Amino acid sequence: MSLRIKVQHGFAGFDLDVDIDLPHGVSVLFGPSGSGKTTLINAVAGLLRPDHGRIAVDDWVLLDTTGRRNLAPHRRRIGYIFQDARLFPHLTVRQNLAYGRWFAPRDARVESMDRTVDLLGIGHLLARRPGTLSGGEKQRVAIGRALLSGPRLILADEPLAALDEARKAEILPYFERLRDEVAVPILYVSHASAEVARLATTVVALREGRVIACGPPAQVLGDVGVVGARGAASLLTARVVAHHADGLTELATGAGTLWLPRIGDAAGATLQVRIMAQDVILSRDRPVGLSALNILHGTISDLRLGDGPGAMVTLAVDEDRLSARITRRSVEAMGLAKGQTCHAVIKTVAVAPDDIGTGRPSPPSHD
Amino acid sequence: MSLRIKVQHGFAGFDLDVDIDLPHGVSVLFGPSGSGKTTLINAVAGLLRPDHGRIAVDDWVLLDTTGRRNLAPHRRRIGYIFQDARLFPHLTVRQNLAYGRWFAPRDARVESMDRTVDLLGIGHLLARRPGTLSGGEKQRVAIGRALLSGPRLILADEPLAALDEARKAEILPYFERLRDEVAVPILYVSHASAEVARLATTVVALREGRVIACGPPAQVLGDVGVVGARGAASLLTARVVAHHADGLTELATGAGTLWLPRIGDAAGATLQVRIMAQDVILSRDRPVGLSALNILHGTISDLRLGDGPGAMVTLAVDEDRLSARITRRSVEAMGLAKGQTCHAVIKTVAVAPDDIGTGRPSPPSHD
Amino acid sequence: MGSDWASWLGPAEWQAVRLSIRVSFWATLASLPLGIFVAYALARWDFWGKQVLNGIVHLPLILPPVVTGYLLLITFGRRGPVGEFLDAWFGIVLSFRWTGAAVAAAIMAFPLMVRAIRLAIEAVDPKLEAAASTLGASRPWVFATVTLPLILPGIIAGSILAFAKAIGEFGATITFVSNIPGQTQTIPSAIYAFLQVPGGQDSATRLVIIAIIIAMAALLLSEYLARRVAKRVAGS
Amino acid sequence: MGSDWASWLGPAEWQAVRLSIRVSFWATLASLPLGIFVAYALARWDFWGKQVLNGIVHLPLILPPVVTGYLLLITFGRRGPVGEFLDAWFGIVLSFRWTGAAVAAAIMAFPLMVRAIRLAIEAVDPKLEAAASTLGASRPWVFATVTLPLILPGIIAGSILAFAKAIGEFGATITFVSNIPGQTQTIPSAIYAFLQVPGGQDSATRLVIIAIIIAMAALLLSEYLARRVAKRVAGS
Amino acid sequence: AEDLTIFAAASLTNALDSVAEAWTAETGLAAIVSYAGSSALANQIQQGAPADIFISASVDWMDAVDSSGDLRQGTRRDILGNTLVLIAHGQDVTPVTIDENLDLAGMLGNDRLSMALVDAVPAGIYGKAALTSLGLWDSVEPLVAQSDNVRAALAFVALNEAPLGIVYATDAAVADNVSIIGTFPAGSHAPIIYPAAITAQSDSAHAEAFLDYLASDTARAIWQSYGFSVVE
Ligand SMILES: Nc1ncnc2c1ncn2[C@@H]1O[C@H](COP(=O)(O)OP(=O)(O)OP(=O)(O)O)[C@@H](O)[C@H]1O
Ligand SMILES: Nc1ncnc2c1ncn2[C@@H]1O[C@H](COP(=O)(O)OP(=O)(O)OP(=O)(O)O)[C@@H](O)[C@H]1O
Ligand SMILES: [Mg+2]
Ligand SMILES: [Mg+2]
Repeated sequence: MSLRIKVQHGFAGFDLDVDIDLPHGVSVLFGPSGSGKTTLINAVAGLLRPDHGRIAVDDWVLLDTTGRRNLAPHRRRIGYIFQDARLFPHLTVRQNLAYGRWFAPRDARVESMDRTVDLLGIGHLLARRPGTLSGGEKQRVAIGRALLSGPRLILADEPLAALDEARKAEILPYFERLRDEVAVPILYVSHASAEVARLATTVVALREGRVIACGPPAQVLGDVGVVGARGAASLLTARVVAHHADGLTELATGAGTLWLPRIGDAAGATLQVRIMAQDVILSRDRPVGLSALNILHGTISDLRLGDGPGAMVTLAVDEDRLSARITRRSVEAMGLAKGQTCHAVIKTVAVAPDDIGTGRPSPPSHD
Repeated sequence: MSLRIKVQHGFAGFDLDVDIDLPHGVSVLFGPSGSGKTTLINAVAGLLRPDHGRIAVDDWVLLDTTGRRNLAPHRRRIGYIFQDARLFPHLTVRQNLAYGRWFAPRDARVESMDRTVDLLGIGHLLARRPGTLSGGEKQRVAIGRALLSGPRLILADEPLAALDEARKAEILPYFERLRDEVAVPILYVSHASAEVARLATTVVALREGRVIACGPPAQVLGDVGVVGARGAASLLTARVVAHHADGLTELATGAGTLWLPRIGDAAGATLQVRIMAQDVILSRDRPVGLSALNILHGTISDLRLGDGPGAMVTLAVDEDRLSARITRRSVEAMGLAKGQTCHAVIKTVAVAPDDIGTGRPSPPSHD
Repeated sequence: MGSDWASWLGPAEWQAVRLSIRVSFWATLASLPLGIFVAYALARWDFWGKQVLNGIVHLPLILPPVVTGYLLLITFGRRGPVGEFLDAWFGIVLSFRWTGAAVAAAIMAFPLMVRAIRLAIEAVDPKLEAAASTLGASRPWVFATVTLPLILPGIIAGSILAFAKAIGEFGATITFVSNIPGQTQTIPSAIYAFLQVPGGQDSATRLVIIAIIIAMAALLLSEYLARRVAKRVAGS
Repeated sequence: MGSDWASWLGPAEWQAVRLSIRVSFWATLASLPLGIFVAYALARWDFWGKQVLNGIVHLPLILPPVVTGYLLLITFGRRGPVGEFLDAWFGIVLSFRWTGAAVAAAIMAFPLMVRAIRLAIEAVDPKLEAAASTLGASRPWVFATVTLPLILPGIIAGSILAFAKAIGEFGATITFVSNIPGQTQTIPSAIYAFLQVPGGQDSATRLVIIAIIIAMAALLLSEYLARRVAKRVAGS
Repeated sequence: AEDLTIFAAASLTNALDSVAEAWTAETGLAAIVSYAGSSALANQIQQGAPADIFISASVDWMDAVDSSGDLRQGTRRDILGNTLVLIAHGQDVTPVTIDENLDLAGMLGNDRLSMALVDAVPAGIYGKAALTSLGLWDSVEPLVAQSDNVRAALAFVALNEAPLGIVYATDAAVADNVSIIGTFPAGSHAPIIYPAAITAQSDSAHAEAFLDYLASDTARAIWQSYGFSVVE
């Protein structure tokens, strides 16, 4: 029980009504445009006083409308990365970055300026003022500014939306590090399901101001109603066995060996690997001669036919579930049914670095 | 030869030097944050007067610094979707949308307001002012405003970045329609390679103010140096054969039959289907019993080993190329070599609606 | 107005009140277009002699009102170069007329009006104007449809400053058009006259109160309008 | 100043020039903190009596200067309630001192200063202030580090208006602190005295030119400062 | 205090400056003069202004200061007199006799008669009284343009905005483009008197001496050279 948010707020034509209890780690807010993500985050930041509500980080109550408590934003020690960067136009990039540090208490753990600047690739911008920065440059400075303020809680509203894939891939691990090493709770808005899967300890799906799902990503992301069939994915627990000379890493899962492009973790580490349901091919017999290296096996625990041409087949592999999205035609042709054993073919390269989460904390409890 | 842009411009610490000739259709600008995309688009819009340059749409010269011609922005008849929505705060959403129409010449082809509003899902916002719209709502209104001005040239700077996948999927076909039916040239900035692949007639890759690649998407997107290995994709030409009762569409390609989830085009239509290199599994023998329905065959025309564990294998299928990204280990285990014939396994569901472009105009020439 | 009210002031005083309102209203309204134009030029254009224009606009603030009034007199008076021209060509006579009082008030209030509007123009984001131009609006249209609505609060502020100043203006007015009851005797002239005689304070006080009431009403109206405009922009 | 220059004006006139500069400078500087505070309150807070405060701020504009001067005289004069109090408790005497002239000028210029600063404050995006508060800045810090730098152009504009007005102020000053050479005789009072007698025009003209030069210098300085500030914010 | 501060009606500027200069030359003592409207000065003295001597252009304001107890008893005296004249624009003018038969309204036609404020400023008050006693007031009243001081009234005539004006002889004497075309008979208005007095709060040792000096031969010569008459 760590970040507890209970908020009711009405705008003309829009009602937000949320009551969630988020464990430590990264909670990703997920939902269509206008579903209330920014509104919710603003309430946590103290920039919006909701009609009713209570917001607390552990025992530290930020807001309680019944108890008349409403901590001013500057006492909440948050690092808020705004959807619209909101840099200070009269300060240089360097001064923008240093702004939060001025006000951080002496004992706050503040990131190193140099490292952050390096990571964000904004070293050459330090002397400039924000007026002429490009869209992505602004966003990167905004990320740096929030992270460098030594926050006790990070609010990130689509921080990476304006960035290219390569830059995203560089910055994402940083959030992971904050989550794992620094243990700062993070509330993160994202539209990108890769980001969600990679970072999230908990996923909160919003629609029209209500929570339609809240729980660990394996559960929420497997929910076709939430993410859509194309977004469905499973998370497999895997242990690093060895790194091989040809650049592949061998992992052991309950369903067999998994070969992935080299990953950073040392042998013995336990990981969560996200596998998109649409990347899995099924076969009754063990296929041979394929370029795909990973052939896992399991028992069909669930089989759901969609309205369209698709079907979702879930295999129980050890403790985990592995979903495959295939056509109904294949289900019929292969005669698949619950309880059968089956092989799952997964390409090594289908698993992107994004999809491997490191040292995820103990699975969150869902309230 | 349609949109010709030759621009040189220097900011302190940044030089833009571009000379490209873009055929009709959608030209996608692609490149990391700060590479000069917005700067280039501003020059086309007339909001930035470059140090040197010439910009012309067919014979219509917008700018010629040697000839001292510099058409004022309001005479350029552009629909510019800004990276930062730039809605008029004092006008309602409806008035914002109608703004451009006021100034459109009588003979301009202007989209229907109702249809556009429906498509963008902003009907319930019409009476509001932009001040309190959410990030994605603003962006959608900005798209509508530009499209409704009856432009002869559309400039779109990351128009969909703030939107969720579902909304993106709804709006993308609209740009396609503009490209194909209305035949408005479109200059489109995007970081998302799915968008690029889907929309682009031509892809221009920028880096640090220079063009590092410019050409048809099949060529630029297959270039690992430009898109990175994970972004590599091929485009297959396919003809719709029939729609089947189980929700699948049968297409004929030079390499065999392709089964995809139902698509909208009528039998006989010719399409371009994007297939991500990482979604392709190779097999020397024709595999059986797999859930994957599509098994194409071709001859290995190129085989490149990467620095890491990966390799890129390209098959010649009929006129097209089909790339597969597999591990070096598999290349060795399967003993693949140039000139061999090979089977390619592609899951039906791996091809998203995004990946199917309709009625792409004749392939662009690269200058 | 009830008869009690009306009789609280003598008829000559009522005349001064009516005249003051008329003079201040027209002084404000008539100088507004030029005020907006000059403010725009100073805020957005770079031209030769800009600082000279800026200086001239501020002159009435710097000079003692008597001097401004005197300069007006020798320029716009019947025998002054401009005055003669206006009379000969347009039949416009300013001297000893309420129109002259309005001109004097407008000129005295001009720097205040221009500065307020200029500040507002400088606060408008040029990116919005650029957006309007890409949508096909020419410069004048951009101004009319984007800049002007966005600077409305500044225009309101400038107008109320000008109106208040015009209500209080005295030195330049009396020097330029003297004090003719019913023609050019505004509230401040009347107040001044009362203060010049021993024991005139009471009558002066009555007029002071009237002046305050008029200006406060204008002020409240302006605040109300500005608030409405601001609310519209903020969204509501 | 060369001796030619110095002799162009008599010693009494030089005295008036020096005094005017001193009075205007201090009038502007000393009223700035209160001006910023009042402008902020009017722009951002809602409180009981806000419109009353707003009205009081505008009073000096609405009233004929003579009236303002008279009110100052009976309030802050040596026998006035406030004047007596200030004298008894703090030893501050305003009446018939240059400090009194500065107070009169400051009060006359106050509405102009407040309005300029208020417009600037209203143009500051509250979202930036909110961003600063999330970064740990308390209200006063937000004001000092975000609002204040962003309204600098407005503060400069307000100050130059106030300074120019103070240079030209006459009616209230002469009524409040009289026209004592070396003590309270500012440039406009001196001009007034010269204009009262035949043959005084030449000396008056000289002083008018001096007043214009001083105000223009201040104006140019303010434009330069404002431009620098604006450039910094625009970037590069 | 050594310094002497004199509050004097603005119309005395120059003349009083010359007198003060002469006094300083003779005695070596400084005299500072503050010129403003009599009403402002009177108010200021009533509010404790540091004036030693008050010279008013109006008997009424001196009375006001007297009755509020701000004058030193027994020091008040009338020192100067002035005459009221009718002036016209230009040099080339025909003199008129000012009496009941003067067709002033006819001379004006549609133009204006420039005067100081007829209910507030002394020159205007005297002028109105004179016109009234001559029976001319009713006919010219609608044509009167009033100024807040005599100099401004003079300026209108000098610039030919108004063809005729009523001002003090002292003002008319020196102005360009203006000629005196008649003098108002002494009996048509109350005598124009500049009273002077020492204020109650004065602690100057030289105030009495200066007041006396105002009537000295040197001072008389100066006054007369500026067109004032000296009260015997
Ligand atoms: N007015 C300016 N002065 C100085 N440098 C500028 C100016 N405008 C842009 N730049 C710089 O030029 C480079 C290109 O900017 P541009 O906005 O075109 O990038 P972009 O490709 O659109 O990036 P993004 O994807 O982040 O929006 C950036 O490094 C930016 O900082
Ligand atoms: N002050 C307000 N007044 C009225 N409606 C508002 C206000 N603020 C937000 N809304 C509405 O509330 C809804 C939720 O807004 P919010 O900004 O939280 O959306 P969001 O989930 O962040 O969307 P996006 O992904 O587009 O940023 C939107 O429909 C928005 O228009
Ligand atoms: Mg949002
Ligand atoms: Mg950009």
